[in-house]
Amino acid sequence: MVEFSLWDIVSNLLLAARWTLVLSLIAFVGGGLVGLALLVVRTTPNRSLQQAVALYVQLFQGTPLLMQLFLAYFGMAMLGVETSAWTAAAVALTLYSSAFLTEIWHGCVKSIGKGQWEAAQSLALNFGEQLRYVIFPQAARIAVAPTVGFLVQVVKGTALASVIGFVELTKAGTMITNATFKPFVVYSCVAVLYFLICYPISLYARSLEGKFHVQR
Amino acid sequence: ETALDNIQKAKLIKIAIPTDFPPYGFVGIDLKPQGLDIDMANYIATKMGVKVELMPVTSANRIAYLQTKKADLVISTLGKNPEREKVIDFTSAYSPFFQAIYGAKTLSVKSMNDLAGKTVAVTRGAIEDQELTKVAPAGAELKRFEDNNATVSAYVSGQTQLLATGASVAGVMMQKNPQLNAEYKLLLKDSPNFIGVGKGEDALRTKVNAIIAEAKKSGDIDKMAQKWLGRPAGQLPE
Amino acid sequence: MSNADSSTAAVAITGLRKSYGSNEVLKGIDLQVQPGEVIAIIGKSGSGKSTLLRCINGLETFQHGSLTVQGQPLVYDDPAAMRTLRQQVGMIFQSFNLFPHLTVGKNIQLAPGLVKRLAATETEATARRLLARVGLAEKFDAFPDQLSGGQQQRVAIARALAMSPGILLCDEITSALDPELVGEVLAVVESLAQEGMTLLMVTHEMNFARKVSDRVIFMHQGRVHEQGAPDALFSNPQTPELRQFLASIH
Amino acid sequence: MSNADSSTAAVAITGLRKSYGSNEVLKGIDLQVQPGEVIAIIGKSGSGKSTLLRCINGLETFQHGSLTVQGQPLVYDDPAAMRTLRQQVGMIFQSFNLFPHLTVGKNIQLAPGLVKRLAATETEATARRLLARVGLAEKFDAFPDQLSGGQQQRVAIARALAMSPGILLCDEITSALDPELVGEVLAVVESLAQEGMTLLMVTHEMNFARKVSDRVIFMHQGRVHEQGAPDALFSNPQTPELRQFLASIH
Amino acid sequence: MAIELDFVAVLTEWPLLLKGVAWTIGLTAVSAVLGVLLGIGCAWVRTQGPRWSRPGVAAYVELIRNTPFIVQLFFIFFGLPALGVRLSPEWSSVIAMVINLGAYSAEIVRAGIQTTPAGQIEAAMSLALSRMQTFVHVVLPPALQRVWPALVSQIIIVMLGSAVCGQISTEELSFAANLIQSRNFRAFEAFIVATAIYLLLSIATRATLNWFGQRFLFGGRRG
Ligand SMILES: Nc1ncnc2c1ncn2[C@@H]1O[C@H](COP(=O)(O)OP(=O)(O)OP(=O)(O)O)[C@@H](O)[C@H]1O
Ligand SMILES: Nc1ncnc2c1ncn2[C@@H]1O[C@H](COP(=O)(O)OP(=O)(O)OP(=O)(O)O)[C@@H](O)[C@H]1O
Ligand SMILES: [Mg+2]
Ligand SMILES: [Mg+2]
Repeated sequence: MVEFSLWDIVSNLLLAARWTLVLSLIAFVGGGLVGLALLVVRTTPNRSLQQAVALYVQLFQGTPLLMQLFLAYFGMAMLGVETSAWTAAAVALTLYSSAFLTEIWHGCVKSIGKGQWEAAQSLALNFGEQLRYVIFPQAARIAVAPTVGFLVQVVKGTALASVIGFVELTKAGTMITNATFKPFVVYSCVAVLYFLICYPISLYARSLEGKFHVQR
Repeated sequence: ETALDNIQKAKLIKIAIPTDFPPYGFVGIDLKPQGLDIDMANYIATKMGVKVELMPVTSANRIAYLQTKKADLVISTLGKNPEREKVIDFTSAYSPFFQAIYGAKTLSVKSMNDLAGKTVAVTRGAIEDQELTKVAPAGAELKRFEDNNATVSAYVSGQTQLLATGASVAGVMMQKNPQLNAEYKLLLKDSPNFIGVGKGEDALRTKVNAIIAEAKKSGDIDKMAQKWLGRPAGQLPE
Repeated sequence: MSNADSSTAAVAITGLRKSYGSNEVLKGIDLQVQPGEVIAIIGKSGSGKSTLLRCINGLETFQHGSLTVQGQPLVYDDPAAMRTLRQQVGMIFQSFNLFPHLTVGKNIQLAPGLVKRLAATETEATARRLLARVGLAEKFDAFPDQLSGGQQQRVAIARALAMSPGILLCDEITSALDPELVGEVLAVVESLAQEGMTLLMVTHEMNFARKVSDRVIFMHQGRVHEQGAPDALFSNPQTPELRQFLASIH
Repeated sequence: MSNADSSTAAVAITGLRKSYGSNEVLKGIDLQVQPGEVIAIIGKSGSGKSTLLRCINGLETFQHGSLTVQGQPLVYDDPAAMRTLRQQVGMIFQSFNLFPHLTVGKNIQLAPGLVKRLAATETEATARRLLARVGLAEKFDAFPDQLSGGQQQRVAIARALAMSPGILLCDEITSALDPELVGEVLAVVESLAQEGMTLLMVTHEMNFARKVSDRVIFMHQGRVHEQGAPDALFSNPQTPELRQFLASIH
Repeated sequence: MAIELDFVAVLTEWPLLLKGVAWTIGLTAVSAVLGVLLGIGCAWVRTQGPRWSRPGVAAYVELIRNTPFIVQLFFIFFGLPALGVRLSPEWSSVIAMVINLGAYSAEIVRAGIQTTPAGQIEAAMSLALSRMQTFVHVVLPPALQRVWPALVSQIIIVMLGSAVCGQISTEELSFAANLIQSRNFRAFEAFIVATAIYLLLSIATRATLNWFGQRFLFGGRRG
């Protein structure tokens, strides 16, 4: 059997942390794009489309990410769609983050006064232009802080990708625990690494929040 | 199209292997899987003349990999039983394996009945879980964990009094944790390992069976057992 | 439905009825506005003044009657037609509604650039000219929140004018302003009236209405209750409702 | 520091100085208030009127001087002593500050129940009596946001009275009210004055001050600049500052 | 590839599922109550508690909010025994959930407290209420009312997060689903059923908590 030094543990975890970062990036970019599309749909005056998006949000916020990952990985294969772990993780994490991001951004859009919409309308801008030039730029300013804050949730969410075979930070931790029989040390290291990734993001989000409040 | 056709066309075979089950499958300092099952996977791929893609799985999800064709073969300390044969097919056995119950020397466990009132860590969905569920007395408390990592960790960290797992895993565990003073208590089941193939993939099964038969004859199977288990494979069922 | 002189009228409204749910807010409005006419709309709170203005540029949909603007009937379902309509009808709001993330200049340039697809140099020239006209030439690069309320409202007027609308709707554009700032905004509106802009304005400034408008419309409970030349209407109201309304104001 | 008649005075203030950072807001206040006296405090915005009141019931700490209330000096560091003090000094605020999550009745009952540990039946009886007294008997179960401003302010008065304070401080309690609601609140205060409550009130209602108060204090730049009986003070101001202040009001 | 879904095979195991649902609800209920109380306590410390204790609470909140729940759970269950603290899977799950929810609700409640108008506190003080009475009777109820929707969402997130507690053998809903699928290999059916139950649970939880807050926390009426 092999012996792990503390450095072996840490360096392996660091290597695995790369995947945590890559997964987070995928989730965030995918979730952002889909979330934006859903946001547009949700802002249109069409009732049934709005409700469809609300249902989507309800569905993916109302079920565990763990289950979503599992169903994306094995369930899609059941339906005959060949999925790699990467595809499944990307799909599940995208669905999950897009639901949350749409919700966050929708709140920001709603906080823009009705007067702004009406002013844009009465200047003959069409719906797309109203969103693009008047509403979204203003909503974006409020949205930056909570969006960055949500990034922390995404990073932590990737821990669950271990159930579909991803050797990211958490899974690496479990595997090393099994080889070393030192759970306390290993999970402490895992926790510290997550903290090192997430805390700066949290701080940044908070400082953005502060800046925004000063501006107003 | 059969799985075998696909393998030969792609020149690639996808094999599910364990990473939580020393010495059959575990990780080294480079986090690369190694062990008897990994060697077996590589051996089969070589004999078939194709490349191999190893997919780490857990006891709980390895069948799903086969069912959804994410893996062509499962070489993951897979024991055979009638329930499993309903959903997947098995080749002949390739390595010996027996599951047992382990616990501290100070704990008196002479028969299955002594399990009453004790906590046992076991991996959810593994052969030992099914076996234990059948034979354990009513008062025994089975704690079922997601994968073998968690099961062993639970026992080592003292969360349970007893551990039900493969003999080899337990051997490594006891060697690494002399302070636990653990010993072999009861045999659960002697269940050699088989290779799982998808239901109805007879071409592939025949092909793998041929490779195993060949390896038994040539002594390669015994060599692998010697390398990882410290003894020859012995008589294995077809 | 169309009507004899509605093709020459700037705005022609016939039998317009509008409800919010079961609450009928406009109960049959008939109104013809000639090009260059300046109309002041007065009336109690809740009488439907804002709703009427908002119907004219299509911010609200109505259920019955017809409304044509410069000869074109309103078609809500046709975004292109609505867009054409709104290019002809500018609107200024009580709460200014400037875009806070854009500079004053960009506020004014936005719509001409997007809707009329004019070049940036051209829209900038227009913006500077209009800002000068409302007395804010030096505020081109300021942001709205750096301006006083009166200045913001003047920017809003410039922004509406940048689309060169034939008709301008003003909804109580001075009531959110501190009293000392009202004058500067009214001065701009007065100059527009003198230049022949078709104006419909809801206002509580009776003196201003008297001085500037060609016709005063008194609305009461969703109807045009009384109308006429300002001097006649203010000095000799015909209905008890208008008398009471004027009394409550003075 | 204590002073000859501070033991009999309701409030005795000597040499009180208070700064926010480097900004000295109260620059040495001397003031004796006799039991039953009704004092009106007037002065320009920023002259320190609110700060003085807030010092008296310990909402602000001051740096120099002494302040005794019914013979007891203020000790900020002793929460128990502060609570005893505040039971004797009620305060009513410009913005009412009713507790929005409690009914009117519960607003009034809260402090007697918690602080004086009176039984619920007793506090309820008191609450109903006081509500009746401010003319709101039927509002016992209403929530604050269901009341008009004048009604809310009367509830605030009832809430303060429920602690049976010896002294009542009122800080511009009518200035957040619509003009037509001011009267009902002032009527309640007047009745309190007539019943012999010791009152210190900051007010901009000069007529009311003249009618109700025994003494008027004019504050200017953190000092008691002039004081005296209301008639004398208003009709014959001694200092140019007070003259100017009174002129700016009328 | 056509695999026939057989939900009957899963639903016949309903006693297991029922037990799982019961555990999930139980874990959530206990940790919601204790977690929110812990959060209120921490929010109190951070806004008006003794200064020396604030950094400790801040560290706790940040540590929990910036590490995954599953790692916290593993740490408590597998890691703490190395320090001689041995907790059953169920206790470990409850404690992990309470600690997790506590940190989040501390931030949420604090936000609510900080938007309390100064006048409310001054009014309470001038009525001779003590600091603690002011906090409990004047500051907290409206603050909770303001942040209740956020708090409810967080409780639901924690409930859904409890799905990973099955990995340390707590027999909650996802454990039940896993156990069923490891017996009959009907993985998809089991997970689809579990997912549907989770969805129903979150909808029901939100409705219940909204009603509860309205009825018992905010003076029995809409804000
Ligand atoms: N979006 C809406 N939904 C429902 N009812 C509305 C809406 N907007 C206005 N109303 C109602 O329509 C009626 C007329 O409102 P409108 O704003 O046109 O009055 P107004 O004459 O402009 O009053 P004010 O002088 O207060 O601005 C009012 O009774 C109002 O309550
Ligand atoms: N919390 C505070 N921090 C710093 N400065 C303050 C604070 N509160 C009041 N001040 C300053 O203290 C001075 C006196 O304020 P105070 O509120 O007592 O005046 P006032 O006479 O009550 O005025 P008003 O009639 O406007 O209520 C002002 O210059 C004010 O800016
Ligand atoms: Mg209006
Ligand atoms: Mg004041």
